[in-house]
Amino acid sequence: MTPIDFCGIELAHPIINASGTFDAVAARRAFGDELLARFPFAAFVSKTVTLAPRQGNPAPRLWELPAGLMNSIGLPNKGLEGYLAHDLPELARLPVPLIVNVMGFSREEVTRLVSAFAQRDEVAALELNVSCPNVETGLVMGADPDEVARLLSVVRPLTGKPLIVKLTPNASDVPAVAMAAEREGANAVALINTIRGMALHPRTGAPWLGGTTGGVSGPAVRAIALAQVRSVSEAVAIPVIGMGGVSHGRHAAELIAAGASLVAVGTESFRDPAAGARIAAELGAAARPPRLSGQDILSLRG
Amino acid sequence: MTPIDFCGIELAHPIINASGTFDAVAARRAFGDELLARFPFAAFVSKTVTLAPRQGNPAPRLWELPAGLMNSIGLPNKGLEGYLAHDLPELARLPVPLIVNVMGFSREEVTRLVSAFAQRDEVAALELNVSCPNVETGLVMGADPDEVARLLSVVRPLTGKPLIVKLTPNASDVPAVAMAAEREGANAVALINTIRGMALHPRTGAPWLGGTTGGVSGPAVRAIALAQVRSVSEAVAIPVIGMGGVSHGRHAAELIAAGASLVAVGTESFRDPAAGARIAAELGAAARPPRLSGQDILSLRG
Amino acid sequence: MSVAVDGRVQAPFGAREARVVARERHGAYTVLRCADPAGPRPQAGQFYMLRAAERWGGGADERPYLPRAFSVLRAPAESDELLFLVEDVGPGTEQLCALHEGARLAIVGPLGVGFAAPRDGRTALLVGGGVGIAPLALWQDQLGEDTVPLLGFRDGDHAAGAALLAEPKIATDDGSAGHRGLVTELLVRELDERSHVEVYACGPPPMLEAVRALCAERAVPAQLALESGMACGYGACFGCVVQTTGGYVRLCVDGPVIDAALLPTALTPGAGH
Amino acid sequence: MSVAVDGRVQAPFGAREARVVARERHGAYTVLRCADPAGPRPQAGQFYMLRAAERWGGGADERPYLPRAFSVLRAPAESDELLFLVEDVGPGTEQLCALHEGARLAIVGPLGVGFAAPRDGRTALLVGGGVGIAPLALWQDQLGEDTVPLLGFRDGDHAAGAALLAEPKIATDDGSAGHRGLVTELLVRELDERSHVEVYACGPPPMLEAVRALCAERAVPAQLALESGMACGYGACFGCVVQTTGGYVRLCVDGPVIDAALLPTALTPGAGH
Ligand SMILES: Cc1cc2nc3c(=O)[nH]c(=O)nc-3n(C[C@H](O)[C@H](O)[C@H](O)COP(=O)(O)OP(=O)(O)OC[C@H]3O[C@@H](n4cnc5c(N)ncnc54)[C@H](O)[C@@H]3O)c2cc1C
Ligand SMILES: Cc1cc2nc3c(=O)[nH]c(=O)nc-3n(C[C@H](O)[C@H](O)[C@H](O)COP(=O)(O)OP(=O)(O)OC[C@H]3O[C@@H](n4cnc5c(N)ncnc54)[C@H](O)[C@@H]3O)c2cc1C
Ligand SMILES: Cc1cc2nc3c(=O)[nH]c(=O)nc-3n(C[C@H](O)[C@H](O)[C@H](O)COP(=O)(O)O)c2cc1C
Ligand SMILES: Cc1cc2nc3c(=O)[nH]c(=O)nc-3n(C[C@H](O)[C@H](O)[C@H](O)COP(=O)(O)O)c2cc1C
Ligand code: FES
Ligand code: FES
Repeated sequence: MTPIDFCGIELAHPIINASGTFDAVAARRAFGDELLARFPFAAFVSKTVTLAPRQGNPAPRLWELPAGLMNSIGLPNKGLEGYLAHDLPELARLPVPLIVNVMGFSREEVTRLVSAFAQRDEVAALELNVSCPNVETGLVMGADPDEVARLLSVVRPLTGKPLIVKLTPNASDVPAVAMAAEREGANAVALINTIRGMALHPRTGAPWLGGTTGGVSGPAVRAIALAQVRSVSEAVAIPVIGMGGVSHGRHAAELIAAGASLVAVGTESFRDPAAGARIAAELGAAARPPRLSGQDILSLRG
Repeated sequence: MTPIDFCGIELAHPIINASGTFDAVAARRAFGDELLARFPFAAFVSKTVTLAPRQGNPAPRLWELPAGLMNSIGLPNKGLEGYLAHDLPELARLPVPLIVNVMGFSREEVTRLVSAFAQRDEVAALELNVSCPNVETGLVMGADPDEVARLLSVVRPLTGKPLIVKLTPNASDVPAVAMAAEREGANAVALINTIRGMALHPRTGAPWLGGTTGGVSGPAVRAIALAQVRSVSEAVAIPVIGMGGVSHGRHAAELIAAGASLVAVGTESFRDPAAGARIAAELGAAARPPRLSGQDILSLRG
Repeated sequence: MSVAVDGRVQAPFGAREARVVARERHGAYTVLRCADPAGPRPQAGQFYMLRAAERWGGGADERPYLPRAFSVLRAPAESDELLFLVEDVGPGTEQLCALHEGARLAIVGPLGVGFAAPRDGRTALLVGGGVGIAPLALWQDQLGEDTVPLLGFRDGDHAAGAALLAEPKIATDDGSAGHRGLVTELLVRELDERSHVEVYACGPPPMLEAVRALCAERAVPAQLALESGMACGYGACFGCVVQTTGGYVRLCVDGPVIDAALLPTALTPGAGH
Repeated sequence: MSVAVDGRVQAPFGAREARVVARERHGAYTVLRCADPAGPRPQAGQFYMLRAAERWGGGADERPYLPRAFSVLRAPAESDELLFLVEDVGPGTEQLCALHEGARLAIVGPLGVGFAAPRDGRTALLVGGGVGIAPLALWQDQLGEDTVPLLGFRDGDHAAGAALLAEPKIATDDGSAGHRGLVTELLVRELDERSHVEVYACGPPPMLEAVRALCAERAVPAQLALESGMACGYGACFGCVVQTTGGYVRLCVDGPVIDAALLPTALTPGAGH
């Protein structure tokens, strides 16, 4: 595939990982140098980093769904200091550009997180997670255009690096949130994050997940993701990173046809660590569905 | 199972059909009197009736998903006059109470629809569809608490019959919409309706569905439905009709454990017309998960 | 066997179990021979919704999920057997074609309205394309008297299906069997020779549209067995609509056999073939 | 065979194909003998993520979807074979137990950290409960010298699995084989008799917790092979965490074998057994 330009970053192909679904450091321990030699993604997006370290939610954190997965991981991470000290140096050695995904529980926290990475040459771009359904504020902030606009107006001036806003699907009007982000200077938007769900213990009837509710991902959400990517792509001019249930190059081609510039692979990597490379190859091979014609797009409006 | 009381209506068991997923008149033609002898639901909910007749969306109207279905039927129906003249007399002969689901494109339309059924003895209750994702206003109205409150304040005085508000899942804050409905006198809420989705033609890449986007249903949405039923049940005191991906009595038991009083079966009836009866039997047999304890519920709050 | 006013054989209510008693390959096609002790004998042109009773799913794109519609190929009067002709075109038919003897199916049917007898003693011309020959085989069995089957196939491998009907005239795109060309060319010949005929056709939309246009042009009565994507098969979902002169009708309850005179076109969108 | 610093055998990157060359029943258990030409020889206690390469899914509640974790039961040094011991407890294991010879699997592994050699020449006591005997069989093969297997089972049908280890002492809940009672009762006896031992245990959480408490009380070193629900098996999802004195660790990369001294409890929530 010919290299592509994403916000000034050159990528070998349009397939990247979805934040929180691939830990390159742990994978290196499991698979050794072969991971680097055959790195499956054109860019690496790290798991959400928060200001303070987080243990994450109590176990159990996983529940399998029909053609999908529900998780309540709860954003465990070493916190900003731990990330800078331990993870960043290792991730900087990856053969692909690094995108750091951050989340703050207040605009002040996000400000400190963005500032900390603003001058880091190891970091190609920042992704703002305003959408994690496992954390109260994520849900609220990402569902409200004004909240997102206020956040960006504060952090946009702090860095020249591309800012990607990761949107939540648990909102009445996702395109409105995307437009607010674009208006306030976001360079791209990414969607969909997981959809809020729940499971009960088969025997006790109490909530199964330690976090009570969880986020649904995988093929079960693919059609929902495609609809949201489509409507957001029509609402904004900035690039869109599409994700949600991609398990084959065909699905990536569909998201691209719906307006996505890049496609992220998440849950499918759990079935095959090298899924990203396979999907990129399938995408290259696929006769891609043409981008939707003007007429099709008009038929969507009003 | 011992009969249950739903808003003053006595039902043989808690399983009813989801609106638009069972046509008792057509089923009678296909299965004859055996349908009436073995009627699978404790109450019959008719497909959404609109003021004017509707052809519905162009074909294709269906797309199969992983463990699910996406439809863009577009509410075809004979319109109020046609329903009163042709369908109501036939449905009145069913062996179970009749719930009529109506949808208007303006408060005036809803007013006329509700008034038309207000005095009809054949009708046990009315369900207001403010949530059909295939029709613009449905989406908008059901996603906004104030819209729903205004609607109810207008139609509540028109009838003494139980009013059920069918909520849309495509909203940032579904419990807020449910609370608005309760405040303005709704007797019950029903959820979830289908989730907005989309599919592309495998060869052309153009939207597959004649309606461009569609609504996702079936097991793929089960966990999402359970979470919404749970959060709505905690927000309101009125009965909740839970639905979404129920294909076994176990799933009905889970919705009841999450706070539902009745459970509606939709897409599963397409796999087996008698699914409702099987699910009711399984539910009766099932050792139901106990209702969640106060502690579990507290653990959800804040 | 109960026949409802509109001439359809009604189905027992609910999905019931049927067992695969034999699986036969006919070139590109698979014939599933099933035992359906609890069901009535269907009318030619009616169909059943089928799915494997166990592990229906897990194929390409994590499908199938819904049951699939199949015309009855054959329903021997003196037995409880139903034969279905299946072409592997996707995850559902792939799984059905892979079923072994003894496998359990969940079936609903017979569904829909079948073929009506030829008007005023006309000769029945049975025009089939590909897997569309299925309902014509049963119709030939039920009509008994002289019928003229005209069957079109892609190639020789598919033409193997022609053996399922008696005394067929065959056309193949590649000429590997019978006339090289379209089955509609065989139909033109017949219509040139015979006048007092009624056409019964089933096959891919383009073929059916050609048949419709031809019969309209020559004022020959025709009954077309159409296809459209179906979820339920008994009128519950409103998903299978086709456009008629009287507006949309649900193919599963008002069809699948429709009088050609009522169809502006036989090109049904999304039928999948 | 490449061994990484922390003593784990690393896995080839990506899911690869392995074929089922034989399926054997041992009472309630199924042993899948697979050919894995592309993989290294694993260490006892390591595990693999397995799924059927075709039609993984379509079972109860439309599952399975994710791969499933399985310890290696046996990995003959001179061959490319991997043996897995599978107990049917749900849709995934049900499908795996039904696989026929020649079926293709998609596998990732070996994963995680296996057992470490006994400290200063201690005798290895292998304490297994139910399907938890699997990693102990390979450990017995690899240790070679004297080991003492103590195996507990529900009943005689499950006790058939005991034959997979050499010279085991057996306990069954219903007394249908060996000692009537818990395997931990056999462990108490051994600990009363021997002092210079190290315990290697795998089994249901309550058994592991009893073993942990017992060894803590007697200051006997113990390595426990734990279970928890896993989605990925290589550290990607953070779903498989268990609580240690040092906080949560991902069992798939920091385990599944964990030194008992690091565990406040071996009762892992949602392990499923
Ligand atoms: C009344 C009737 C009678 C029939 N009789 C027969 C018969 O006798 N023999 C026979 O072999 N077939 C028959 N068919 C056709 C048969 O039902 C289809 O071939 C079958 O449903 C295909 O299912 P599949 O899973 O194998 O392939 P699918 O991929 O599900 O369907 C094949 C076509 O459907 C479309 N499609 C692709 N993906 C999807 C999706 N996700 N959701 C919806 N549509 C999709 C595409 O156009 C594709 O070409 C009949 C159909 C009808 C309506
Ligand atoms: C490191 C490791 C090694 C293992 N080694 C072996 C081995 O050698 N042999 C062996 O037989 N097993 C082994 N297991 C256990 C095996 O992985 C499980 O039995 C298997 O995953 C069960 O899958 P299933 O689909 O059959 O049943 P499931 O129903 O998926 O799982 C069974 C349990 O999971 C829970 N559960 C039920 N529904 C769900 C759901 N929807 N989502 C999530 N959890 C659910 C319940 O507690 C249920 O009892 C091992 C597990 C681990 C972690
Ligand atoms: C186990 C798991 C952990 C996740 N963690 C994060 C996270 O830390 N930050 C984030 O922005 N998204 C997170 N996500 C969401 C994914 O990035 C992605 O948006 C979602 O899974 C949809 O893609 P998929 O269907 O391909 O998995 C997580 C998803 C899963 C399944
Ligand atoms: C084909 C189809 C048609 C539907 N039509 C209607 C409708 O007319 N009115 C309505 O309120 N809901 C309609 N629904 C939504 C269902 O009532 C139900 O809310 C949804 O399908 C979720 O339940 P399920 O997963 O059991 O199908 C329809 C759903 C399907 C699949
Ligand atoms: S297939 Fe459902 S109405 Fe025809
Ligand atoms: S199973 Fe995914 S991190 Fe352990």
